[in-house]
Amino acid sequence: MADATQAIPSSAEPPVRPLEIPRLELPRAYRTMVLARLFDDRCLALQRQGRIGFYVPMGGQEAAQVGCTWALDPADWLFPAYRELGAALVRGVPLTLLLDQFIGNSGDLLKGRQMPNHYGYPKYRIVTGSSPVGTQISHAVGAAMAAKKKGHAIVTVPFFGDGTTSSNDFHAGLNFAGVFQAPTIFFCQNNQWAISLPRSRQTRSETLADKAVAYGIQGVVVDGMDVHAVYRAVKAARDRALRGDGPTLIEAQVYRFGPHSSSDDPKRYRPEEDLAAWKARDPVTALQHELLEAGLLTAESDAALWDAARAEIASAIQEAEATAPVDPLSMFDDVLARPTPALEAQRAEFATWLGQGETRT
Amino acid sequence: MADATQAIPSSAEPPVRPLEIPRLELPRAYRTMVLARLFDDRCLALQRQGRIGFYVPMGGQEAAQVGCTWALDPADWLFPAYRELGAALVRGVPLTLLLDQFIGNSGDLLKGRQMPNHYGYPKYRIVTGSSPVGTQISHAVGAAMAAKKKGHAIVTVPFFGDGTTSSNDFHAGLNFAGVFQAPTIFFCQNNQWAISLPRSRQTRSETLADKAVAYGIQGVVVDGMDVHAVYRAVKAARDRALRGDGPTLIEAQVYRFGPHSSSDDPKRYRPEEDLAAWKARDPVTALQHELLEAGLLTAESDAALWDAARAEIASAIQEAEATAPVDPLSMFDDVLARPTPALEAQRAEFATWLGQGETRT
Amino acid sequence: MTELNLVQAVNRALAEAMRADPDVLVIGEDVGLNGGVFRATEGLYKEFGADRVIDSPLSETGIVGAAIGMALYGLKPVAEIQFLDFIYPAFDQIVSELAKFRYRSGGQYPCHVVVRAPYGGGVKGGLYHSQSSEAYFAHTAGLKVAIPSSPADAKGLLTTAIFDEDPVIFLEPKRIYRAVTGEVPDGDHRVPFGKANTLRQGDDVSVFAYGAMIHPVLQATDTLLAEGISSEVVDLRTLVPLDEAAVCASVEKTGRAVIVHEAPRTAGFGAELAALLAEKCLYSLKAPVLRITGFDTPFPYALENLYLPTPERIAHGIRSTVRAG
Amino acid sequence: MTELNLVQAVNRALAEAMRADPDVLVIGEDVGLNGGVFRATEGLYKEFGADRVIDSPLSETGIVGAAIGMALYGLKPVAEIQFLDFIYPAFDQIVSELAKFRYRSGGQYPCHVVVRAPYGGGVKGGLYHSQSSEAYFAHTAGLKVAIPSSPADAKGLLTTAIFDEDPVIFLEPKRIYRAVTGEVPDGDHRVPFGKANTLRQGDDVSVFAYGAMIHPVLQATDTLLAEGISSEVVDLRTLVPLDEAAVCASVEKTGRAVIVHEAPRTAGFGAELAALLAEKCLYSLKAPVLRITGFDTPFPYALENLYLPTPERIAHGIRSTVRAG
Ligand SMILES: Cc1ncc(C[n+]2csc(CCOP(=O)(O)OP(=O)(O)O)c2C)c(N)n1
Ligand SMILES: Cc1ncc(C[n+]2csc(CCOP(=O)(O)OP(=O)(O)O)c2C)c(N)n1
Ligand SMILES: [Mg+2]
Ligand SMILES: [Mg+2]
Repeated sequence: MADATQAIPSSAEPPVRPLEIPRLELPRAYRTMVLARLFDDRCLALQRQGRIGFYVPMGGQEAAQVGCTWALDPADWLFPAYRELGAALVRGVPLTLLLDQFIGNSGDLLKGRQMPNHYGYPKYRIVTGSSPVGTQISHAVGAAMAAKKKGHAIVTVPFFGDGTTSSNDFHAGLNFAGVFQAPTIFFCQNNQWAISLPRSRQTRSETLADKAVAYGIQGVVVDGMDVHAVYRAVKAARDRALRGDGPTLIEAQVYRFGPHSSSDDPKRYRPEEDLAAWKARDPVTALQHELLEAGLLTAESDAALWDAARAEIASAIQEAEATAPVDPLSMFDDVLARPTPALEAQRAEFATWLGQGETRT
Repeated sequence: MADATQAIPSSAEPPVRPLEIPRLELPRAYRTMVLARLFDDRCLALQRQGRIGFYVPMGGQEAAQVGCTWALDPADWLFPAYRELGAALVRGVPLTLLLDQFIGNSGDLLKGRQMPNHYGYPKYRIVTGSSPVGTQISHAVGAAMAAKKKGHAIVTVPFFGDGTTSSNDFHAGLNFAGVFQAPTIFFCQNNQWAISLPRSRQTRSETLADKAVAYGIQGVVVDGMDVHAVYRAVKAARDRALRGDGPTLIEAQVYRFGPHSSSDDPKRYRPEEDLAAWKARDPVTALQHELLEAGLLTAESDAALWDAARAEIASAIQEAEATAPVDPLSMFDDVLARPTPALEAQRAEFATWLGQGETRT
Repeated sequence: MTELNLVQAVNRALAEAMRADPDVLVIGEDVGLNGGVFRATEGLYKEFGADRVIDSPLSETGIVGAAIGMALYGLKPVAEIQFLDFIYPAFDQIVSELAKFRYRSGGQYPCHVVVRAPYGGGVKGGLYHSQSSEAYFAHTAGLKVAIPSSPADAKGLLTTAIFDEDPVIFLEPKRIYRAVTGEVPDGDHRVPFGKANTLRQGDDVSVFAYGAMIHPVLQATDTLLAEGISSEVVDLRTLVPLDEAAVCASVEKTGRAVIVHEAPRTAGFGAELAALLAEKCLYSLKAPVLRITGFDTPFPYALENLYLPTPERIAHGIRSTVRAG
Repeated sequence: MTELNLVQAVNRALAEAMRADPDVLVIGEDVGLNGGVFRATEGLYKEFGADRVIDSPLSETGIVGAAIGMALYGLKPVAEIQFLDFIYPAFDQIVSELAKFRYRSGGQYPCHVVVRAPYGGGVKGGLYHSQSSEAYFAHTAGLKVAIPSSPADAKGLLTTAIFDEDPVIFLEPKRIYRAVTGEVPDGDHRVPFGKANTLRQGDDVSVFAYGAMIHPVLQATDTLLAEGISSEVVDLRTLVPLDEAAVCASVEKTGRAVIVHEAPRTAGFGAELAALLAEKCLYSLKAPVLRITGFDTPFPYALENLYLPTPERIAHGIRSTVRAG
């Protein structure tokens, strides 16, 4: 796992204001947010069309994810939940590879084992997530302890939602991080909902960042619709962690624009007004306006950027949908490094049965 | 479970200072602390002599436990960990019944099923504990939610140690209590050690009471060597809970004078000086001096009180040790209300086998 | 009688139990306004309010722990775990507490909680929305384990569970939540625990299954009938208590046994059934006992239809068992 | 060769592995200065320091979760769970994460953690310091399960576990931590996984066991030899991978099988062994397979010596099996 790609191109520009996104990187960050927005919308549509089986959209959380990951080093390890498309795109994961995973075809490095959104790749320092919420939090802490022990100057970053602050691993992970001063940045995207449960009913603490007190670590609330604010908070937390000053819990306040997942209908529980109020602060639009005003973008270059993103997405879909399905017998691989005698026999028997060509459902 | 005993005799004295232990109750509270001290020492000795199999001493925590339980109503439900002898004595659990449990004889209402210290009795509103730490915390919250729903004006009180603040159920229980405003008093006896792990290595939070912030509930630190301070804190928390103002986390700062359990050797990890410093603040001695000074006790009445307690203990031991062992076939009872066919068959087969009179180990 | 699908039958059982007894309540994630992610609690929030249809924070530890506390205090909580795959944060509460309260207290503290969870594959759920972990619970002394295969049994077994005295793990085969409909008795319908349901009488082979697998089994055995193979199909309904008498009686008649479940084979509940036969019915067995099960792998996503026993794979297994001896 | 007891052998395996490989570390409650409540980690803190002998806060969730993270980052953590009974707070991490990392990532993220835990009865530990829950782990695809019965195997299997590529649940029979001593090879001693150990050759009956139960089994079979009953005693050593070949070969030879374990019978690991025989060796079986096990109850305190299979109960069972057919 030594081949991290340089997903964030290093900038020639000297870091004058070390806690700000370098000006020349802003258009690329914006482009990543646009790509996330478009690709996310498209994937939900693919699910509606039955072309992928399930999807967890992230609309509304672009600035939080891109701002956070932009502030990190490519060598830092990410432990996503399932909604972190923005982080993956910053790291440079190809759209086709993501789609291969969503489809579960033979191009999927996960070999069709997981539901969509649960991808991860050593090359991009993104650890494959599971569905049970929160478990990645203590993994991130363990990895940070290991990195520290090995003398590697990296941080680990678990992503999770407001609901997940109630999980066992939130408690265990933050407590271990405090005790062992693990270089971990706990990045909580408070999108105000855990499926149908509003933030106010999840916990009575005033903010989620307040929970840091319980572990003697730093807690920070940040406007997650503002890519700059997020970048600054993460950058500062990273510096602090690497100075040996311990972990940070960052609460990025955002809003989930879409349903919890393709299986969810937010109309059953969510007031329309709330959504409208937050949509008025759409993070993609906000950065668009800023860049237009700052002259880093023109109406024309912006339109071209959106078109190019759309084209990139279309071609990735075409490619992924043309990729062969996964090999049936691959189902038996990777349980252990070598199969047990029992599994070996099951595989052999199944192979024979498949070979018999009987009707299969 | 409607037969709670009136373990704390109601006092004729009007409650002039509602948050103080009524003056006339103090000698009884002191007597309970003395009984706890003597009985606890004696039980550890019985373990050393092989007369009971295991023991968890509570020396040093008398004021915390007696002060807390004294401030409660007999109808309030206690959820002990395993070290709460003081609470049991306030509730009036007979020494013989406790010893029956420690021995696991036919007088044990738990039928010899549990290790010593894990007793509990509906009559005394003490719920049988288990060994895994922390699990009783969320039980207490659920019971409090139930009592509230039924309109009963009671509180529930889980007891637990400093180490147990790291458990899953601490997190879940306090969070639920905050969200549902359960009338629960979380009584944490911070005795500075979780077996060999000192409080400072358990968590980096400044105090354990600080952890209340994470759940939006009240957190209170109290000197657990001072029975008055503990009483006041618990009384205030109880009033608050019953007013509907929510749960409280109380951190009673105490010190474990003995080993963690009869299996533990604190010399391996504990600095002698710490112990000596805390022993100088022995809660039993402190209350003794106070009562002598206040004229509520004389040297003679005190000596008589200690002697009477010793005699009570001696006779209870004699009685419990004379009680018949538990019936072998009782092992098969109470798994479910009625045994499964499988267990029924196992029981029958075993009964036959026992009846054969073959040598048994 | 009303024609309902399985999840509607679950909903009916809950609603009727809550109407009958004010101590019955529901607690879980998204069970309130949202009516549960599978709509099992649809309408209950409106009818019974937030005090009896409790939307909990995201903690299975807390859900089961609090439910236990409620039960100790005399309520009859029905805890919903959103997917069985998410029950593990509550495993300590279930195994250490729920299963052992009655025993460890010498019968002083019975602890009656129903833990409901949708389970099993066939919904494109991958590793974490498909598991069948009934064996863990069946191996845990102090728990009952019930699994319906039809809407009528869903209502009848769940009603029995809610008014039982013991903790019950109630597993709902989500693959057939909507796919299977049937007539469901109105009113207080209870199906007793520990009584298997013989769905087909047969002479050549006994097929034991439960939950969603009943349906491919029936497809397979109906097909085989045309080939002249007569299968006895026994739906176990509850794994604990197990209707050992029915299992043995059937094999004593047919002399052959095939066991079908979705869970991985090794140490799955099928092993217990096969062991029972090897212990109690050995001399009746004319052919090796066959387990047709999920493979010894985590549950896969893209290939779930190959992982799950199909009517064809089941028919193949039954056929070879009948031919074997 | 050095004469050691079982817990010393565990200690030796840890110390030598830590000397051999700087990536090996130990994490758990009281493993540091205190040397572990059973002294399995005695001396390690002094030799290797707080960075490699990590005293953790009281959270099994955190211990296993952090160990997984360390393993992902390339370390070889050995997590100690103080008693197997306290593993359930880590069950989610073990079942959902540890067991499934390799599979769910398509092999990209192997996850090699050893989880050690003292287990089993016979130490007056009652419900929560006595459990044998190996079946839960054996049923969980993606885990290996190893259980030594002697000091030599303790060192040899643990060393293999530490340098394996897969997650291993390593269960140490605490009842014989000190009660059993034996010669232990010095240096890098490894016992391969998946190879059972035939401790006694015999003709009349095969007895399968593991861990502490090996000792009452040997007492029983040695007694029976005087009665003219010749038992083959097979120590499974690892439940996953299981040496199916050895199990079947033995029963093909003797025609009879007795299985002994401490865990409750229903859906215990003995069921898997009996099922294997009912599937693969049916025609060799002359007598019903017998399971001699703990009963289907939680583990009792005062009566543990009646709960646990004794040499007498085992001998009685073997005798009746041999007489049966
Ligand atoms: C242990 C566990 N319980 C329940 C679920 C079902 N579930 C999936 S996502 C979710 C809500 C998560 O909310 P939050 O942490 O706020 O993240 P978000 O989805 O809003 O990003 C729930 C309850 C789960 N995945 N894991
Ligand atoms: C889940 C769990 N893990 C480990 C243990 C072993 N153990 C018993 S008591 C104890 C320390 C508890 O410390 P604390 O909460 O401070 O309570 P104290 O014993 O000091 O009163 C430990 C680790 C346990 N009982 N339960
Ligand atoms: Mg959320
Ligand atoms: Mg303590």
